[in-house]
Amino acid sequence: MSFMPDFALAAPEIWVAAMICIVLVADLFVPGKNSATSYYLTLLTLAVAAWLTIDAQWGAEAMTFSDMYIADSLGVVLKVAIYGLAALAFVYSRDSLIRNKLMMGEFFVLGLFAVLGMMVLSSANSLLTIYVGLEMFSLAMYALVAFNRNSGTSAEAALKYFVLGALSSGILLYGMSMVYGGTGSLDLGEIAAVAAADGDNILLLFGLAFLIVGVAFKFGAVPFHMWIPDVYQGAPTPVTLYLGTAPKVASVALFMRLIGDGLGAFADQWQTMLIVLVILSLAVGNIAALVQTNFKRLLAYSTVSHVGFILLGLMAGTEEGYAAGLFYAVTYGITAAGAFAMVMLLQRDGHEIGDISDLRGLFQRHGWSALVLLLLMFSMTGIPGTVGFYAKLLVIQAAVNVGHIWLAALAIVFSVIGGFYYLKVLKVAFFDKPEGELEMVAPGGYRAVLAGNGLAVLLLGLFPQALIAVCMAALA
Amino acid sequence: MFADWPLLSLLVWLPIFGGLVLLAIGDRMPGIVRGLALAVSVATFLLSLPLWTGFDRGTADMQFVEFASWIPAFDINYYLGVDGISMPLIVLTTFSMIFVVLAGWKVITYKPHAYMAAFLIMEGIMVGVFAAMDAILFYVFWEAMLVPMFIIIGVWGGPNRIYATIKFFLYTFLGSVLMLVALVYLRFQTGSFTIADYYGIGLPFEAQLLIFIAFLAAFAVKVPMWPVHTWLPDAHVEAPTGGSVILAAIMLKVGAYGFLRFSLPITPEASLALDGLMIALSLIAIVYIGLVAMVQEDMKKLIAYSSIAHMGIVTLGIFVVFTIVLRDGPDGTGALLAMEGAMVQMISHGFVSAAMFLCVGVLYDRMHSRRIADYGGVVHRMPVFTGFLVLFAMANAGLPGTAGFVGEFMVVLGSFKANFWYAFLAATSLILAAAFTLWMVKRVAYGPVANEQVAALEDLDGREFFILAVLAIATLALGLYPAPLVEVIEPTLESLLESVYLSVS
Amino acid sequence: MQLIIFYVFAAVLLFAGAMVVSSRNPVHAAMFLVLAFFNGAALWLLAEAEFLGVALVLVYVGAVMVLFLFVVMMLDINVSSMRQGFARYLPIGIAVAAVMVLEMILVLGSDQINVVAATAGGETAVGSNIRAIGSVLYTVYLYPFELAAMILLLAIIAAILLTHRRRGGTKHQDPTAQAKVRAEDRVRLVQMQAVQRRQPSNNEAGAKE
Amino acid sequence: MIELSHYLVLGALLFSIGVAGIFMNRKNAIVLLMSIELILLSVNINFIGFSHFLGDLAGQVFVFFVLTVAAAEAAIGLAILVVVFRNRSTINVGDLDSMKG
Amino acid sequence: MENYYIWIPLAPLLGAIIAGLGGKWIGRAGAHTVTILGVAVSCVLSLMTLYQQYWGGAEPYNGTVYTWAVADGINIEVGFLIDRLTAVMMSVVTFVSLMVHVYTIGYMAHDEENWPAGSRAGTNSYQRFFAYIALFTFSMLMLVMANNFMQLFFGWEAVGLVSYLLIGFWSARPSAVFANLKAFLVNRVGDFGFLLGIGALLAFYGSLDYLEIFDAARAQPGLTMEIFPGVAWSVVTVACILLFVGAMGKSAQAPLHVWLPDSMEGPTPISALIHAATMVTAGIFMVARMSPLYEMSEVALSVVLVIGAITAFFMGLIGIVQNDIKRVVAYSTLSQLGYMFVALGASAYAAGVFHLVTHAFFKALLFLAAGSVIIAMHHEQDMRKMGGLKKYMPITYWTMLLGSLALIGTPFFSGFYSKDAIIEAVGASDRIGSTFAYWAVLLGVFVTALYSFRLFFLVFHGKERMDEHTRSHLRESPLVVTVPLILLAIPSVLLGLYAIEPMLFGDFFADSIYVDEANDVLAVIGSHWEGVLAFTLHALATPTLYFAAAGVLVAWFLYLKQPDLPALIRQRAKPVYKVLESKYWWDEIYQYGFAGGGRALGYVLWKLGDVAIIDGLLVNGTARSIGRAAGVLRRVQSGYLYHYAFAMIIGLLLLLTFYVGGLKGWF
Repeated sequence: MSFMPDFALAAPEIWVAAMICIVLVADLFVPGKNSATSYYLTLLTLAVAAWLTIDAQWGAEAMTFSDMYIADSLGVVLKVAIYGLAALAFVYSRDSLIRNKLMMGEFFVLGLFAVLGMMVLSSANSLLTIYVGLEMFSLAMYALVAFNRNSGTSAEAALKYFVLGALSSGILLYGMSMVYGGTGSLDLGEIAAVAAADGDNILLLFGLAFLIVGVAFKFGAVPFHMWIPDVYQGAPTPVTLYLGTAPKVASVALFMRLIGDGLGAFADQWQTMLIVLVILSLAVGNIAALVQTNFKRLLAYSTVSHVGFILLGLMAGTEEGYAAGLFYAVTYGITAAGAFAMVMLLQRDGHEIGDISDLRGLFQRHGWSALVLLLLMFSMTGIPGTVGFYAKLLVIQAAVNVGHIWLAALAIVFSVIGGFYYLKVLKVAFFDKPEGELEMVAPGGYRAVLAGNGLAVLLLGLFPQALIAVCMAALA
Repeated sequence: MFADWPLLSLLVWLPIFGGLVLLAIGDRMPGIVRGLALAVSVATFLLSLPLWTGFDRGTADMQFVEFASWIPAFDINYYLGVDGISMPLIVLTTFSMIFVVLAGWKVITYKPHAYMAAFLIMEGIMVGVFAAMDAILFYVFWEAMLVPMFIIIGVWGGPNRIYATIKFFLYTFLGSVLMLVALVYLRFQTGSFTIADYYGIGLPFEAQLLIFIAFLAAFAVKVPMWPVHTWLPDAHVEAPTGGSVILAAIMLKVGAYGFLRFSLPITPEASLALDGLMIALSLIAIVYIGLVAMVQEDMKKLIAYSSIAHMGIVTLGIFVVFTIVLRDGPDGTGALLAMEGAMVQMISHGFVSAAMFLCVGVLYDRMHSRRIADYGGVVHRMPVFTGFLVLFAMANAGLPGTAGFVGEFMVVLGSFKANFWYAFLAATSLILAAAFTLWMVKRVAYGPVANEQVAALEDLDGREFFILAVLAIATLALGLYPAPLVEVIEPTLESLLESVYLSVS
Repeated sequence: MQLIIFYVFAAVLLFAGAMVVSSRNPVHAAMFLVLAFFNGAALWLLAEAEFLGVALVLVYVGAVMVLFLFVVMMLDINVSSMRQGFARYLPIGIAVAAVMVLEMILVLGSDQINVVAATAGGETAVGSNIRAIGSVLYTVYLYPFELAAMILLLAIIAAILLTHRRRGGTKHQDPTAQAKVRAEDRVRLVQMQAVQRRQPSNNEAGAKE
Repeated sequence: MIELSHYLVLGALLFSIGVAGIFMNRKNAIVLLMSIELILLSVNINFIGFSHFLGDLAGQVFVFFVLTVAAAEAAIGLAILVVVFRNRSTINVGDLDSMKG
Repeated sequence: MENYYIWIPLAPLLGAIIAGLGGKWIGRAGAHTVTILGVAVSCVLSLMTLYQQYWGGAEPYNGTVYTWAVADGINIEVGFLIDRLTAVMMSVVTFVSLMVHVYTIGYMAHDEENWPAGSRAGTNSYQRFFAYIALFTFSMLMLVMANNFMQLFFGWEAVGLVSYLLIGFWSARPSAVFANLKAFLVNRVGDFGFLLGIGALLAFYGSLDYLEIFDAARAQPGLTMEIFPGVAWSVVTVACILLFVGAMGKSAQAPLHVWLPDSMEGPTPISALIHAATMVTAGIFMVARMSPLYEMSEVALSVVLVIGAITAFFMGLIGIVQNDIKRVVAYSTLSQLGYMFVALGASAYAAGVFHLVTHAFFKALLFLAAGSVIIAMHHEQDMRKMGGLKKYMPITYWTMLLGSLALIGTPFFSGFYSKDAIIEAVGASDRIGSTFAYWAVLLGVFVTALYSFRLFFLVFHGKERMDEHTRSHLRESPLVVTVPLILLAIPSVLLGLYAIEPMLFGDFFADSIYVDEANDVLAVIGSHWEGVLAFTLHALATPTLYFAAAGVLVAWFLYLKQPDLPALIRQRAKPVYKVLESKYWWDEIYQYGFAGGGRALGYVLWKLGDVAIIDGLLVNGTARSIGRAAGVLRRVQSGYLYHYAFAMIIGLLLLLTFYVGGLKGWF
């Protein structure tokens, strides 16, 4: 019995782990303004990781590290999406960090830690790796939320996030212990085998409820969403941007590995649980968003409602549903990144955009960015022509195909309510008269990225085939 | 020479592309922007003419078909084509757009490039709605329509525009999302997103009923049918003239078009089961809304209400057919007549209501008021304008010889076949439409000059004269010789009726 | 006999746990937590998890709890102002907790659970517990082990990042900066003209350096 | 004879105490961290219990990792607490409500 | 040969288009020249058609001009049905129209005085007026020449449109623009019925073509329909009554008569042309045209008869108390139209049409003469301010006298023959309601004579009651006014004498009017026919003539002999007078009942239905409740960590309960 693992298969993780150390050291010893070295090294890390991932793992179906690590297409899609969204987050963050004198190499180090955690999660094939990956990602995020040490709200948000996160980890762990007890194994493949063979396994079923809570918390599904608004609002905007995008994909990864792969045989049970979460998320997310005045908080609640949609797709429990959820998470990440980036793009009277009303007069002052905002908001609403529409379409289709027509209809009605607050944002940006100073503080490169982001939302909305095909191939 | 051109694609993408170019130009050169917008709209209109001339009037099949794979993962295709129902509506769209551009020529000074771009993009989208043969493609265009309109009303609208535009958006959005669920369900049942594949699949009755209701939610709001009509008066009142024209001339038609394209052929049994409800709603629209229109104090609101009432005639014409075909079979006269009447009414309403809104726009540009009470004796200052106004008012009241008469006549005659009372209530439109339209004309145009502002009015300039004159010619031409139009739509509706009959009998 | 020992330790453990969450003074709470850990370790020994029992005491009581106490002491907390409004929500809180306990015990206390035990093999008998763990930790569990190392690194970085503050008033040397210094930075050659003329340009601006 | 369910019920009780400690605590935030430690302890008891009765080592290894991670978690948690205290001069949970709605 | 038919309507249309659109460029003379030319061409061709149809022995023509549309297998065409009935109507229409055109040159010569200063609408009003009346001629011709219902309805509404435009011609006058709206709307009520009638015919006979419908109706005489469930009604009856509703609107029969007196707000040539001679007779024409259908329905004919009789008598009564010269003539028109319908109702279609023709001439004459007076009086229309005009306006005086004599039915005048024939026919009819109708028309004769000569005496005889300024300018109207008067006076006097025999008792209408054997009252009268003279002498033995003579005498006594008496009577018979003066309160009923009621209802539906219930309760209400829910959620998100944790635990508990409950079978 040889324990020599196939390291080449896990090259992306090894590369990122190594690069974390290098960035850490480089930040200390390589001179340069505003941690430029760390910044570019980080982007390089992600780019190379993407290449490594695709090269080594696309189409593969292999396991290593005593079957604790699985390399497959799903993992590739998840990871590449995570790299992309993380890279987007870093690119958007840089300028804001510099402006707010927060630019430190640790930001990128912690960011890469989170990426590594999410990667581990994406390739996990054991309860243990899931737990370790999840914790690595969570701990990094806790630290990032508290990144602005001089901000009380930031610290408060971090504390809330931390305590609730730790609670949810505890609950998840409790569930894992039950699953372990029920199957006698930590290996997801074996768990799946036991689950398939023993449909009445009480411990397994009992643990399931706890696992769902843990997963739901990471997603931010109601009623495990309470941290989301406060954390989104309190965290520094670059962190919010990061937190609001890639982790959604990671959550899908968590779900896919733990629930989808591991406990797919209990789909009947967890479907019902998820339906409850879906309905609550859609209702609470959309309705609570209506009365928000803070833009980031509004996006937070909107996230909750989108989580409802992602879970709706996953709830279907079919390949199609998983693909829909994955597609939704990825495209939502792209859209949300742009939306948060708007916050960092603009300043009113010398302050970062806080309230929605700070956007007034945007169309008149900065027409193109208003158009980008329009695309982003309509994408979130799910208006055709933007990618958000296909995300919803796929999810709805998955739900309908497993017979949950009413749930699909309900979801879509709630999305109309959701439309109202997106429109409110657009109303302020387009129709209200400008007052005071609304200036665009971000440099040209930033604007170009943001414009590209908006364009991506549009182009993916017109030609979604490639991305859909990739998502479907990942699940095939 | 046009035979092998991808005409429909051109009609969709030329204006959209033009709009994007306008956006790129920005607001530095308003003159060029306007000229370009006009050029694009005229070019689009000219390109739509081969649709009419090259249309094979002998068949109900789709023509000018274009097909390309779009999202093969879900069999969603870029699939365009026209038949007798959609072709006239497309031509109407491209035709109307010229006037929209002209109507906004002078009065729009705030970001004219964006204004024109929004309308051009809108045009492409609307053509897409009518030409789409793939359900998702249709839905994409259908919803995308909201976006430019939202901006148009919200940015260039009147003082209460925000309430109006958000109401408009949410109302119609709520209506149409349910349609999406229905479409997805249909895909689930048939494995295809091609609309034609949904025809005659014999769904169980309960499923049909739900699908019908989902479609109804979408189409009834757009039409709009009572009681989901209240967005329209608000939207119309606040929209700039061009917006009102497009709303009235085209956007209301997509609802009725949807009934013909989706509800009837896909869910014939449910349509049959609920036709009583639909007829009742249509008749309520005619009578109730007619009465409400009478007491409006705002010209645009009045015309908006009148649009609702007129669309009631359209929906009546569509849904009255079941009673007839069930009793007399598909060859029984009256059913096709009513349906054709509905179709003709759509086109004629496109001319007439557009013209009415343009007339109000002419006055509004001068006086900045839409209140009827602010006017009086306009004829003494603007006799030429008043001439047009009276003509269009008469057309709105359904005077024979004008476009407004044809469809109404056919629908009333057809519905008599179904039931005396349908025709009776529908025919009250004759009285009510005359009452509210002419009463408005009386208060606005006639009597002594009401005040100083009216006394300072100037008659039409060349641009306005041109717009109204062309519409007047169109109105009269359709009224005096509707045969070409009827010829185009008849085969399609005939085959539709045939299939509906086969499903319900 | 074992059962009695189990019950004793379990009882103390639960009592300690309850005291942790309910005691007014955080120092007391920490102490009760230590007690709880000791009892937990004892129970683990009962279950033949010797290594972990020892590790729990060493790692937790030795390191983590000290850290807790350190922070408790460091943060000067006004104990008396706490605990307001506690009683108001107590009943509902207890009710919820009770329901949860009830449900969990309904499942876990049932007989069916023991079925799992019946299927168990006897692998732990081979060698000592420490040896067994040691033999798999670097082989089978290499991957999570390395990741755990990364997590610890992460914790270090994060903790330092968050708590370490550069004080404004402190004086310190920067050896790197000292080593990199060049002559041009330190010595400025000033050209003086023979005849002075008022010329408020570059030179004056430069002189402020 | 100690049975599996003994461990499990003990774990359940301890878990509940820990959870209750979090949602009923309106005072010192540091106790929240301690409650979390209790929860983790309860999970560990479960694992050990299962490991013992299954005769499988994996559960113990899992506990090993939980302990490791919990230590890291405690470190970060305390660090955050310190930051909170520096900014707000309090770690009273009831005072930390600057964001709501 | 038929090729020229198209030019009959087209010539006036071209004139109208040129004068209407090019009025600014061709000027006044150009406008009236071109329109008169058009109508003249039309008139000549119409007379030619009449000649060919009657004397030339031409076959009736039924042909298509163009196909309007083919929908659902129904051919909807624009086409002409030209037979003797049509030819007569065409001739009358074009002739009167021609006279009115000529007369208008004089009447509208100083039209600019009727417009407020600076009104641009007044600048080309002269040309526009000519365009309108030419357009009217076109519309009326389209109406009478139609061979199908679509075209009939087109003409039907088109004349309504022109009437609307012309009544409100002086658009600065609030009364005028009120009257034209009223006229249009009341007509629309009629058209509403008319359209439904067409619908009934199409629905059951599958065609819009006259002859096809007649054939189909004859083929299935017993066809029934259910309007109310369980009650089978004859289709023909329903259709005929509905069509008659249209006729009531257009021909101003009670209770849809209210618009006609008000229409006198229009310039007088319009009153003569549209509201006396032609448009208002469209209803009569239509019923005559549809005689094959009406003959199949006793009920419908009875309705026609009774309505006509009511109008004939009661509208005449109102005429007695009117002081506006044109309104008196207008009420007289109403009454005479009632006579015509009585004739139709009695199946004496020919008599109705005959009266139509004679009435067209003498009523146009009366209106134009009245207009002549009005010109002389500087647009003063109140008869109480006239008197003794005889010596100033001899031609007007004499022509008016001839017209009045024709109207009251003086022997040897045309009105005598047509009216007497009607009275005789009703007397001979045994249709339900005929007795009532007989007495109504008989008494109507007295009433007619009374108001006609009241007008005559008040205007031309007695004291001169106008002010000095007006008196000083009184003079006879110019030739363009008086020549048409004279030309119209000729047929007013002579036509009856020559036409009664062929029209009523000969085969003049041949196949164009169908009368069932059993209903043919004219044939009954005709069986005693021994020539015009004998007919005239026979009249001496009937009460009719004496009623008319009595009317004239009473008028003479009251208004010339004892001019103070009317005031006394007015005081004594105050209630009766009040009823008449208020015109039976029909206007009020419509204005406050229907129009006001409709508006009130509309207002309620708007404010309560749309604004309060749909928008307020449903739309905004939903939004509000969602907003309220959002408020609740907002409070739940309290900011407190323990609440958040509590929510999570509740969530966990929920899922747990769900699971444990499932396990233990709680649900």
